Amino acid sequence: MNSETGFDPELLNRFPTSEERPKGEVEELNRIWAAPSGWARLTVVNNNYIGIFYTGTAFLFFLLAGALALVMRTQLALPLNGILPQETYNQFFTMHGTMMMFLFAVPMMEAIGILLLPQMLAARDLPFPRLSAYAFWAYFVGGLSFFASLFFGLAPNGGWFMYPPLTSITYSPGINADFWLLGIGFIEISAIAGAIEILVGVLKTRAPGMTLARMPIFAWAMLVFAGMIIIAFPAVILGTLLLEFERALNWPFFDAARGGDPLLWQHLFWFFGHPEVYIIFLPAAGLLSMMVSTFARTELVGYHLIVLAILATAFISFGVWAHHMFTTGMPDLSISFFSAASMAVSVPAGIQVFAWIATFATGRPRYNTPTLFLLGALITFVMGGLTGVMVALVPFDWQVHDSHFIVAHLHYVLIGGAVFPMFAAFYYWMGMTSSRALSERLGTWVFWLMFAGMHITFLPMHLTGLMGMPRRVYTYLPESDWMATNLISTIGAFTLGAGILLFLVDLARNFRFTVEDDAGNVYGGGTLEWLPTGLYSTRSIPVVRSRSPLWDDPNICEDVEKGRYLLPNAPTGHRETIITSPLRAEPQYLQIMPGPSPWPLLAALFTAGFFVLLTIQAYTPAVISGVLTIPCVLRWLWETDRPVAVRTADVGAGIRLPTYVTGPSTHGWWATIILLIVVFMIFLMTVFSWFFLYGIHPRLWSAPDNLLSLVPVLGGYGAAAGLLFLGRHLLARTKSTHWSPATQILLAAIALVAAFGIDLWSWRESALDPELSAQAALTFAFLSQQGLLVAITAIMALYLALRNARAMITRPRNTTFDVVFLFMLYTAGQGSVTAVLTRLAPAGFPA
Amino acid sequence: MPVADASRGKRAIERVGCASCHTIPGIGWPKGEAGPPLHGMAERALIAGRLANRPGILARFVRDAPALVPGTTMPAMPLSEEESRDVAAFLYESGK
Amino acid sequence: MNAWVLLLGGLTVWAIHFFLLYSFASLFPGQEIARILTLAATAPALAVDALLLWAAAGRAFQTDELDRWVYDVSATGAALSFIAVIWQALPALLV
Amino acid sequence: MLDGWPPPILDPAGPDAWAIATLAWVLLAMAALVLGVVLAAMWLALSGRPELRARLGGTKAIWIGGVAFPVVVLSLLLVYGLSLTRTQSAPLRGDEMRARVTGEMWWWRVAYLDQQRRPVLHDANELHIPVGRPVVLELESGDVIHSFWVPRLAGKLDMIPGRRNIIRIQADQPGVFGGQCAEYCGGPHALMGFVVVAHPQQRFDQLMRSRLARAAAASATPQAAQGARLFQSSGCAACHRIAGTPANGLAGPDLTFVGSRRTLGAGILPNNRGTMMGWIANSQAIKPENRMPPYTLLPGEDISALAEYLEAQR
Repeated sequence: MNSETGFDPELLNRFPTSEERPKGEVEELNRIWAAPSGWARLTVVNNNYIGIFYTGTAFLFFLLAGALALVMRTQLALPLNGILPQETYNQFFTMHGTMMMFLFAVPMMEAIGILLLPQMLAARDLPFPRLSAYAFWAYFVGGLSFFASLFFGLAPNGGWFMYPPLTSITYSPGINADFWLLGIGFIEISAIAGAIEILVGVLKTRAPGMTLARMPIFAWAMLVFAGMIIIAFPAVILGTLLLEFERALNWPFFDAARGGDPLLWQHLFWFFGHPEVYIIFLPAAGLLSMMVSTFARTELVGYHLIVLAILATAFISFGVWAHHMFTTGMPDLSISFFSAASMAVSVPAGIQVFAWIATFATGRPRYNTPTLFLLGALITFVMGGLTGVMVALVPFDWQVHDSHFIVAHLHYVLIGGAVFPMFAAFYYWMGMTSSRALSERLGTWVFWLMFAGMHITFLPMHLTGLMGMPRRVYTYLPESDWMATNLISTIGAFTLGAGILLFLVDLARNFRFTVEDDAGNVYGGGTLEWLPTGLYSTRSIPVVRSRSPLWDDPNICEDVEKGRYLLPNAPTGHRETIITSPLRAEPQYLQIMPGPSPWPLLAALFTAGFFVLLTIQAYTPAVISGVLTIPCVLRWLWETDRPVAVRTADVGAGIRLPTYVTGPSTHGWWATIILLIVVFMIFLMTVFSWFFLYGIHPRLWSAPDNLLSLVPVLGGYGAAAGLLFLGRHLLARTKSTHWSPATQILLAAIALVAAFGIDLWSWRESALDPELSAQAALTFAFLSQQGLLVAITAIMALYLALRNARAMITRPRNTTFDVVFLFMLYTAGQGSVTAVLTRLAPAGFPA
Repeated sequence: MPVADASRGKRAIERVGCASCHTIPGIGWPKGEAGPPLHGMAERALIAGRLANRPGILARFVRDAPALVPGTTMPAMPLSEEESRDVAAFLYESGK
Repeated sequence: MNAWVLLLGGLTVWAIHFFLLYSFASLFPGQEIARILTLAATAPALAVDALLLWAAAGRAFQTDELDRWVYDVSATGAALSFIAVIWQALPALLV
Repeated sequence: MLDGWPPPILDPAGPDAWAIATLAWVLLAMAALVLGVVLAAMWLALSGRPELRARLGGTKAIWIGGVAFPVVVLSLLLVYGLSLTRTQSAPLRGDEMRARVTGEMWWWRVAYLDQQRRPVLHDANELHIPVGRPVVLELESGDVIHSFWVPRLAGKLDMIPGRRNIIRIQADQPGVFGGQCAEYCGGPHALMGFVVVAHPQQRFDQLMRSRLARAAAASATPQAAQGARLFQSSGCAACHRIAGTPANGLAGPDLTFVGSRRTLGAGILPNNRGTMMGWIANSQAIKPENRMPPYTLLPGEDISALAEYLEAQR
């Protein structure tokens, strides 16, 4: 067997060990991993708590958004019905779509990931538990205040994709649209925080021996899911930023009269928006794969095909965004490329469907509630996929685009591809977090009501669309013949609602939250989440030798519980888990994990406060709240990245792992790189916007008059980079002086601030006015991003200096130092590209 | 003579757009505010303040108001005799 | 070859090819040159996919479980990419 | 049979809509076929005979069912779809009738263009076209994004500020074809309808001749002189234009031919004296948020006179 890190894989053959473990280890683990009680429970960070809070909140938003749908269906039951006035209806459908996509679907998948992944990978927790807590609380507070806007008539009413110019200040003067933009703003932050957590978690905290080829499919799905968030969300982050700039500062990104273009928003939105559908579907498909295997009582057939299908879906989904724009009059050749890609993306879906069918054919399928839900999901999703193929053909889409046919299609895909799998998962994994399983008898009813309701609602809706009923209409005229199908749809919607109500009854009767004595492996799954667990997850971390360890090794549960595998105790006396290598999961080091803390909670509250206060235009409190976030985050980080007294620890069978590691193998390094990819994607999207708008109105662009300022700006950024390398060099070299490496970092920060200051000043002096042209507006959008990066690096430099002064910077290398180094180096790079691009690109093209 | 049919009356009301001036019970949209609302038609003593509220008169009134009440702002509506009886039937039924 | 390159190689070819095509169609809207460039970009993309397929198929006799698996995924990815690249180029001939 | 069968998309009245309707039937058949295959495979996998299950239970089945089968079906569809895309956007011949339709919140501005593409007649919410002749529409927007869609004649195309999109429609039979804005445009988006009326060529030419004459002549409706005065004095003329009169406002629909329109309020109300009066008196109660203010203070006789005057504009 090959090795990836130099770790000898033979060492793992020492497990399971045979000698008795000393007494008191379990008590010690319980003490270390104990969750605070009473009000302090709010400061908990363990994934089994945060995961369930998160799942519960996402489900709450599902119920709320579903309730809105029922009211809307009542309004549409009859022509000229007067249940909802026009304005309220417009708010309802906007909120329904926005909440289902942003507050339910993506967070729900992240929540299930946070809940299940550490158990599936047999890690003690995800690598950044406090980040999970922060992501959850920001989402919880932000989501609830977003929903509350409905009660004040301030809810957004521009549709969930918020096309400008309808959402510009001219046509949406109220703060309703700002609620959407800022509300979505921190949900994006929360989603990205979660994605970083999941990416690093799946790549770095798998149980030893769990190579990429042995990972549970759900982990694969979540890995790709998180990767897609990293690539896709920046587009919508930039979109919301630009639209908010346009609304607040009158910078014309989307105003055709001043060189902007409404279609730019559509490109940015759908570059996020279409992958979003797969971001929701892939984790659900991962859950389905896991369950299919259990219910067929056999290994998944075509595991490598499914993995490839997941990867292919992720790639191709980035080539289909413009199929939402077939009717915008884009050139035929362009839209045909998107049509072809939309065809291609259905092949991986076909692979997964047939892999599930093949698995059923191989095994001995059993019928129970989760099986019903997953078969229902399969049928429904296939139907949605088929209408998806239909609308992928451009001429057909010209007819049905924005009609109720699309409403039917997207609900088939999302309910079949996410909601039914989610309910299957609820029934299947309930035993992990509840001391009682859900009722099979009620579950069957829940399924049939939901399944029948879903199809009664949405099957006739295809016809409604073919009859010419557009979407997003609050009423229709009696002479339109749309009444019969609409009435049927409404009856179906209430049937579906009844099914969900019955599920709530089941939940109330049987769900009893627990982290210790849960109902367990009710359906007989073969993956690691069904190992016996306590507060600390598994007693010891098993060596993984196949894809279904519990099926292949009947003793594994007992061996794990008796501590015969890795890390049966807490050698450093802190919370800890094993960090492994990304390909072959070879043990690399012991990560010391932070415990409960109020600071992520406070940081989340202040972050949410910042956005909400900004929305209601309480600017001073907003700024205060925003500034208060910073010390909270720094305080939460302060306790991390500290070497412990024990340099290396025995993790069992005489294998010793270091407790402090620096450089590219660390989880901190990975997280920083991923964060920088997010920042870079936002930048890249801005560059795209730049060339896109230039291509639309080249005549409106002019060569800037501040070419000479390029010299000091580039000089400053160059100096910063030089100082950074010098600082790193000094850190490795000098032994005594506390200040010299930190001084270089501080100087580098000053150079960054100076370079940015000169850049900004030269633009303010120039003739370009950001209110008058899209070119200038985009230039200032570039500068705003750079300004934010420079401000963050300044704070980072001060933080580093402070830690250095307290002698917390280890030598020859240090993780905090590495993180700051990477971030600052990137900032210098992006600043240089910004300076060159904004000055030279328009001049390089013929006007 | 066929019996007046309230449901046909409703369709006629929707077709000619009575609700663009009157809020009519049973008609969700529009809820016009140019003329008086037509709630409680069955209990009213008078039509337009001066005609006896009887089905035949109401039917004639909705069809050609200026002929019965010279100077009224309500115009003649494009309804057949049969339709006007249906409309009257609907107004009595829905406005109970 | 690096495992990640193998795992993602075919799909990356598709992605590069797609974004090239999109750029050509955007830079030269409605012009014949966009079609020609599209076809010109398709040939090397198909060649790389074929190369990947060949490389992966040739090493199917790996003894290491993970390596063998990576080559399996790689070959499938290259095959899928091959079909998708052909589809991607069809508009240049048909539209 | 269900009201409204066949649905407009499957009941085409022009060549482009025909082609798409045919495609739609092919696609529906494809969807039924594939769904049938998947359901059959599922049924076999769950409760088929053991030897059949064994055949379904390997990677080979995935390659056949999940890769080869979709690739064949999708390749055929893609070639069909792409070829159709090309025919639907065939270059213009140059002799088509031309008109410009501009989406406004929440109505449609219509201008008939001559061969030099200059506007010669203005109207709103209704377009008259000759049967059997292609009509090229220049689609523009006056404010936000709208989408022009008359399902029985062609697919839809968006109207985007700062851009001009070109769509070709054609009716092969006389008739009235309804349409509606298909891109959510805020407020009463639901109430933004449109009517295309197709006439035989001869009648169409007649109509255009009489309209051109009407547009050139001064208004000749003495019996409605009171209405004409009110139209100026009440402020109607600030937003509405009536050719041949001093009324020259451009913010609202052109009312030169309003009396002959089939609908009021952009395709939502029948056009008669009663609805005209109701609309003038308080259109906000009918179509909330529309840009016309309510005239609740105007006495009934005045509204009546205005309605009479407007009825005569045809």
